[in-house]
Amino acid sequence: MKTRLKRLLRRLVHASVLERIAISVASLLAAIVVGGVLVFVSGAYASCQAGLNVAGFTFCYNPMQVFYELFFGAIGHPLEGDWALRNYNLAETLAQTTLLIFTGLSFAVAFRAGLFNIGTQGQLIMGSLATAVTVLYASVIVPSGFIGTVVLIPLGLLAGAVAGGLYGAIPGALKAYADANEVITTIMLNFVAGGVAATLLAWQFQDPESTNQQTESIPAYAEIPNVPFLGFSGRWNFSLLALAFAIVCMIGIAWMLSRTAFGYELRTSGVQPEAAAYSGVDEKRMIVGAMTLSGALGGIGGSLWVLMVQGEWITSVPDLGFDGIAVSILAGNSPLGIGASAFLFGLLDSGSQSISTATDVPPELVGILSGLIILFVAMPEFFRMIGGRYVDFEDVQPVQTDGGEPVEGGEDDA
Amino acid sequence: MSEPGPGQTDDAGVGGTASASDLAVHLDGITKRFPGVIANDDVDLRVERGTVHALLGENGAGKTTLMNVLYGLYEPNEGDVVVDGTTRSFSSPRDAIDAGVGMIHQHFMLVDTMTVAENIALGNEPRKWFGLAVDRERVTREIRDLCDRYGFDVDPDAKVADCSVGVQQRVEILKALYRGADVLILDEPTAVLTPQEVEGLYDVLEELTDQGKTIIFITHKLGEATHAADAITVLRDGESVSTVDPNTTTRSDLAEHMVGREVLLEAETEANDAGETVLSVADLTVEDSRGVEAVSGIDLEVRAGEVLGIAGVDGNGQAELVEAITGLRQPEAGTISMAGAEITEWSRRDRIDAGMSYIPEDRHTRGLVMPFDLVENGVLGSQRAETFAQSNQIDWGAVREHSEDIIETYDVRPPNADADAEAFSGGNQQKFIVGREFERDPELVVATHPTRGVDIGSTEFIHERLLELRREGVAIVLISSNLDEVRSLSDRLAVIYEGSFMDVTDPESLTEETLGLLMAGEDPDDADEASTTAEPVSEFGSERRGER
Amino acid sequence: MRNPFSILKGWYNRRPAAVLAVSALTLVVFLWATPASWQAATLRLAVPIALAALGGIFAEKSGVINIGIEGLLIVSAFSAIVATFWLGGGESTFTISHHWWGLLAGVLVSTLFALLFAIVCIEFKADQIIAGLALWLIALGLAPFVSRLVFESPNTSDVGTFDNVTIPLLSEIPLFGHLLFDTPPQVYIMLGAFVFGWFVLNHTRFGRWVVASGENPKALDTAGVDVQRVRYTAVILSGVFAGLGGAGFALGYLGTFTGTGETVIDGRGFIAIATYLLANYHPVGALGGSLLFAGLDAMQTQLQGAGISVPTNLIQIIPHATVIVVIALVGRTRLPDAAGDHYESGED
Amino acid sequence: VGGFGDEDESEYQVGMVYSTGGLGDNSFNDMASQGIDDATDEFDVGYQESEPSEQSEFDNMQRDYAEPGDYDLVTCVGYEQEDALEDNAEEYDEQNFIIIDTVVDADNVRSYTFDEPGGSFQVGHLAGLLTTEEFSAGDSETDPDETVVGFVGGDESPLIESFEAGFTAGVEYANDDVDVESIYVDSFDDTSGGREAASTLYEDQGADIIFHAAGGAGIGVFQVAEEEGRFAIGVDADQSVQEEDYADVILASMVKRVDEAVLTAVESIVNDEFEGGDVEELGLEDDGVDVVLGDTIGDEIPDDILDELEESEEEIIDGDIDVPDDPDDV
Ligand SMILES: Nc1ncnc2c1ncn2[C@@H]1O[C@H](COP(=O)(O)OP(=O)(O)OP(=O)(O)O)[C@@H](O)[C@H]1O
Ligand SMILES: Nc1ncnc2c1ncn2[C@@H]1O[C@H](COP(=O)(O)OP(=O)(O)OP(=O)(O)O)[C@@H](O)[C@H]1O
Ligand SMILES: [Mg+2]
Ligand SMILES: [Mg+2]
Repeated sequence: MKTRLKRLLRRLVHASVLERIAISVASLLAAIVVGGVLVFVSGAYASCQAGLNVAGFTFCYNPMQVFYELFFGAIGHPLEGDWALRNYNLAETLAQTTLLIFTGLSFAVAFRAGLFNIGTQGQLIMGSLATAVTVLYASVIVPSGFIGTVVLIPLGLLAGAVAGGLYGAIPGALKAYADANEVITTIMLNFVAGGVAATLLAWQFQDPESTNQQTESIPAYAEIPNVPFLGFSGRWNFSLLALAFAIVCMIGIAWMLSRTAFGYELRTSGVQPEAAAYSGVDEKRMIVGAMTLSGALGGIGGSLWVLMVQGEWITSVPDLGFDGIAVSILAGNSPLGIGASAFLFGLLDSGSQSISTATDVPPELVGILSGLIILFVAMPEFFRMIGGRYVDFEDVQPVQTDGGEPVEGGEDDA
Repeated sequence: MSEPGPGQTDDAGVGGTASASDLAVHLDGITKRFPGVIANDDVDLRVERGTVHALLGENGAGKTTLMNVLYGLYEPNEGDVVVDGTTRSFSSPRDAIDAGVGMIHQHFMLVDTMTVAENIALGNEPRKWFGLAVDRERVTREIRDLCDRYGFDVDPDAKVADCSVGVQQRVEILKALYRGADVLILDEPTAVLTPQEVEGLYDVLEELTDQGKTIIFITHKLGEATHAADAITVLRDGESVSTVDPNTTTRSDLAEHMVGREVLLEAETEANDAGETVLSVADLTVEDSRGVEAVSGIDLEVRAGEVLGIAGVDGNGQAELVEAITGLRQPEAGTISMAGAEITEWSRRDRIDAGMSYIPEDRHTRGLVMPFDLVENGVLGSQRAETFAQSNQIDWGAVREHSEDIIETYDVRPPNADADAEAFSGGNQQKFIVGREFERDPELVVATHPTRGVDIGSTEFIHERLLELRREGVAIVLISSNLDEVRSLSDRLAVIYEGSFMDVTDPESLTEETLGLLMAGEDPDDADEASTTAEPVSEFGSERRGER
Repeated sequence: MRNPFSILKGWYNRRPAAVLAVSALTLVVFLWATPASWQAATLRLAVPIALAALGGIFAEKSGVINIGIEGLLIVSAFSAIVATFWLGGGESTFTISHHWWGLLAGVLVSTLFALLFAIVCIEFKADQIIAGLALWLIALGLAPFVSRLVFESPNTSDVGTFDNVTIPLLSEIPLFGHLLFDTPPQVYIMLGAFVFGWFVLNHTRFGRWVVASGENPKALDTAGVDVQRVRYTAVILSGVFAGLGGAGFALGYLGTFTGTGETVIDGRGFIAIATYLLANYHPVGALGGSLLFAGLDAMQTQLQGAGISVPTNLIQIIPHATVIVVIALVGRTRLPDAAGDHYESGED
Repeated sequence: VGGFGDEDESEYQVGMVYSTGGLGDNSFNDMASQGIDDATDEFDVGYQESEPSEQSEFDNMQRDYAEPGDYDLVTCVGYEQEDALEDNAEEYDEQNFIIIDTVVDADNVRSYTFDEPGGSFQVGHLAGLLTTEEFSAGDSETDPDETVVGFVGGDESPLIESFEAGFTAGVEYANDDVDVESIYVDSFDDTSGGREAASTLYEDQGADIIFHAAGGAGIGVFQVAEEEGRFAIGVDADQSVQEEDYADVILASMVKRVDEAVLTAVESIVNDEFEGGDVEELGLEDDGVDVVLGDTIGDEIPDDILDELEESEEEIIDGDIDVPDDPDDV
């Protein structure tokens, strides 16, 4: 496992930025092609009044229309009349982008430290509940209005970060001190988070007025405010301020990884834990630390979901944590790449709603697409084989300058 | 056995005197290319039936590659493989095995979790119950038969992981014999053995040739080749330089063939006054990762300007001892002090800050972060030092300057700080590590196998630098399995065996033979009484050739 | 820390008779004291976990970590239901032979997906964990996608379940006869698969090769066995076993497939992975672990039925929490040395 | 870019947001779907549907229809949508909404609720009377010695608990000695959860009749009823017709005429008579809830029992029987 991860990381870190971008774009295109074929073929099994007749089959779905809706619907159909930049669909897309930046960063930070944190979802659940509860309780003593906004929002974010961080620290500690495989524990902790959060809710925080399993709504002044003039309509669940915060965090993480001693140690632990230990890093503390940071980022994602989108905590928390894995992997786990990747997945998410209203194609298509994207990103070799015929991808040649020991073969040697 | 010929012959030499039908193996004009490297360049090799044929060459000369071609792991770009007079084209080891070729690799090809019997039968399991199940009884029986025939003492039901290296080697040989191999290739079989185990191996080889098997024996140690082989083929830079008769060839001739120039076989040390005690270890007990006691109650002391050498066969607790000293492993008992302060509980970080440099055994996993470039590797270990990081922010400009200095001073080639560590050859990687650790301004240097896998030129340079530090008053612990190295560089030499020091003495007073006995865990005083004929070390056992 | 399984083995080696007697007695008391419906439910709920775990053992022992086994359960369960539905002419069907064809279809689809996974991992050297996650996500989208085409809902229609197969006489044995010998076919399949899997792993050449391919593929290669072929076969076998598990669960227990959320499979594939890790890749241990988790799962409703008012949400996480606790206590099981690594013959 | 099919040119457009159980549950959502299908047959109406799989998706799906202002009516099916609709009704105050199963107090929302306790009381009465009788139909039979009947709920929400409350009250009304055992599956689509719950109730608790209010999970109840040779009572739709494979175990179904609610709402839009702010309570008296006897075995229920049911129905309508809506008040 260790060598495996090491090799993978080595390969990912190794690939030049250009190659990484090329592979990500190629993966996206490949996923779209496969998805398009799937849509077209499945159109033969759907029932419709009219369709394209080919070879005795009636094909109901037009893949072009589907992808048109998916990508252009998500930004409000810019090619059609009276398009405004600040439209509802784009707001939805950007709201999703904001949240996915955090869950993507959460996965990336752990991954760069050599840890597979599949548990962002659970950390997000805990963070979001903590945010909602903290804000609700604090709003009783904090004055409303502007002061309330200024106090409650940072407080809510802090609560989310702390709760998410603590919940992320659990699998970290289990790995560091009990050698428990984090892939398994984080997956299990996702299930546990859902159950524990729902139980806590029922036990103490349930909104007595509501038939749903949810907390009371947070006061309006605790919702992330809109930027006047510049921002999108206030009744939509999106705030430019939150997006800006996400971008700042993204740049901050990128800076942390490349410029600070902690970031250097984290990256070293990720590619070669033995080398990190050699350089004076306490491996166990690094594992716990990286998982805590990762969990905190997931928790902040949860905070924003409550403070910007949902306005209260409900038991059915959307699958932002799982999508974050896809976001990060597509971005090659690079913090800056996550911005673009999160926007793409934001498009997919909001586009899936356009698909479901504008076409008869099942919106689950989007789930398949993101799975396919990950699958293709996972096999750069596939594109190298195809691309190798046209471009020379191999960027590192062993340097033989003396008769020393031969440089080991590729990273993939057995 | 062939007639002893003149010292050096042309390619037709030793092999050429025998008729073609006597050749067990004939590799004819083999060329094997890898991207950027020609590993074998038109190599000829003729091996007579029933002989031991040594394949001699430096690191990277192409020995292993050539044998991998013979074993069907690689297909040659050019040339023919002739086994038993028939030209073959092997596309996999399966074909080679079927043609009666067996290979014992440099790194054993054994599955640790399986038993000896399962390993030996792997891929050739006999079956019972209409071919459904493996016939384990038959495997066990056949292995017992083989053991009886060749005088091996191997338990077929033991787990390979529990076997000693020597036994594992016999398992590899049995594996080849079980498959009916007539030609056995052994790739550097002595690298992991004690001198005494090496003797045992020679006996096995003799037994095998007596029974008509043919042996090809890869080594880069001159003494072994002259001692055990009936013919020696020297490879250099992928080409076959010559085939010679060991009886009529001197070691220095062979060395010249191998390296292509005259070689100095010993490094020089001069007397030096040792100063204050820098490192002292008392009654240290350390467990390995499996919880087995690897170091038992070791005491040692190193003073400023002194080199303490620790010799021993790999796996006798050196790794754990070093890890305990450098702070990578917590000892079970005992104390470690540095410059008067007890550091047993200190973290690795604190020890680095206190001036402890460490050249790790494994540069690929510890010493360098392979996917990082040399700039980033230059700060490994100093990433929180004042010089490079203020308030935890790394000053990459300063780090780059530092790394480029190391590259220049230590002649790291190519001089490109932006290339990833894994793109450098082993020798250059090692020079960079040595530079980084030496330039830390250390009080104490722990150097583990500092020249392992490094070519002669770089080795000389690293030795020079080490002695320079010693002159500057740095305390040095040198761990090496290269006996020449520890003996020539150390002021005092300790021999470690199963976690304890056998003896700590002046290296000059040790003979090759006593050293070997100590490394094998035997008390040389007892042995001395039995045999009074201790050989002078400088002869490296080459005289014993006559005893065969 | 030592694996509890090996501790048990240690005891067994010293006092076989006593250990056997105690285990038998415990089992008898246990069977006698616990409700019959719970025992039956446990056995049936264990089917997908146990068979997925058996498949996972083969793949991972050969060196390919198949974390996508959850996805295999999903596609096999779903396609088994769809195939059964279609064979019934688009009507819900209760004709038994349709179910058998449905089972076959489920296994085939799962095997195809496993083959795809094998090609991606072995041919194109994809990272196994990421490719496995992708496999899961694709299945998670594909099943409800196709379901909407066929049934206009992410949930399928009901096609009914297998009938119990009762073995005369044997099913009359007190205490466990009705449990083991009056039970739907997928339970027999599960038990048979375990005997088969254990035999293949421990007694056949292929079983030895699988182990060698995961521990030291180079050793296997130099012994003249094609490592890639062993790995392909092992991964495909994992598809067959997972397919039997998913399809058997769907056709023998559920009768429908629910495609919303994490689908009706709901993480059972991941529990399977935890199970074989706990059992240290031993088939018999994995079967035991599967029964344990299935038993905990079935206990939820039992507790409610018994009027014990623990919050449902809390009861539902018992199996998952147990996995965490056990993994933390046992520590990391030793993965096969080469698990997760690519192997290509001829590289040095 | 258009699809291969033709565009919908209907005069009126309705947006349907279903509850998380989704279409194909053969009960609640399918009844609503039935209603809109009936409406398209009768009027020049077209519609779009959204099936959220998570509660958190309601908000967006309602907005998706309300935001463009192209829809004449947005139908919110299920009480889970209450909170989302409360916000959206305020933000989109020009948009007409209806919500089913709960009340949203806004001028542009018409709420439809059903007297679930009353209907459940009726099937409870039926079960309470039958369980102590020797009754067999199809391949199933009651066990007169055991005095237990079961209830399987989807989740422990006030609405589903009101089914349990009414059912329990009805059972006790029939016979004080009969106990009701309840299990909540915590899901409306987990068939296996429904199975396990039913196994526990039939096999361990000795229940011979189970009433389920668990959507798709209820199918598990029917499956076990058939295996065990016991009876079940369906919910929302006439499940002996919808789930005809199990018609031989479904004694009766407690039907909620959701389709009627949707149809009348659309009708009011077409006739330009839509009035928000109202709550329409549909009860036993106007057949908004009703006990529909099983298609196959219903006619085997003895007449004297049916007579007693009719009497209790009268008493409920007249207010002589006060049906509780909280299980704790039974
Ligand atoms: N798989 C490979 N890919 C690329 N180059 C290789 C490969 N295997 C060997 N080489 C190169 O071929 C040359 C010969 O290597 P080989 O392993 O045969 O040397 P050797 O004589 O066995 O050395 P040593 O004494 O270190 O074992 C080296 O330069 C090495 O870098
Ligand atoms: N050398 C052998 N010859 C004949 N039979 C053997 C031999 N070794 C083991 N067996 C038998 O084969 C069976 C399986 O052995 P093995 O120990 O490999 O399996 P296991 O006990 O299931 O595995 P584990 O070692 O993980 O407990 C046992 O019944 C054992 O008695
Ligand atoms: Mg080599
Ligand atoms: Mg070699």
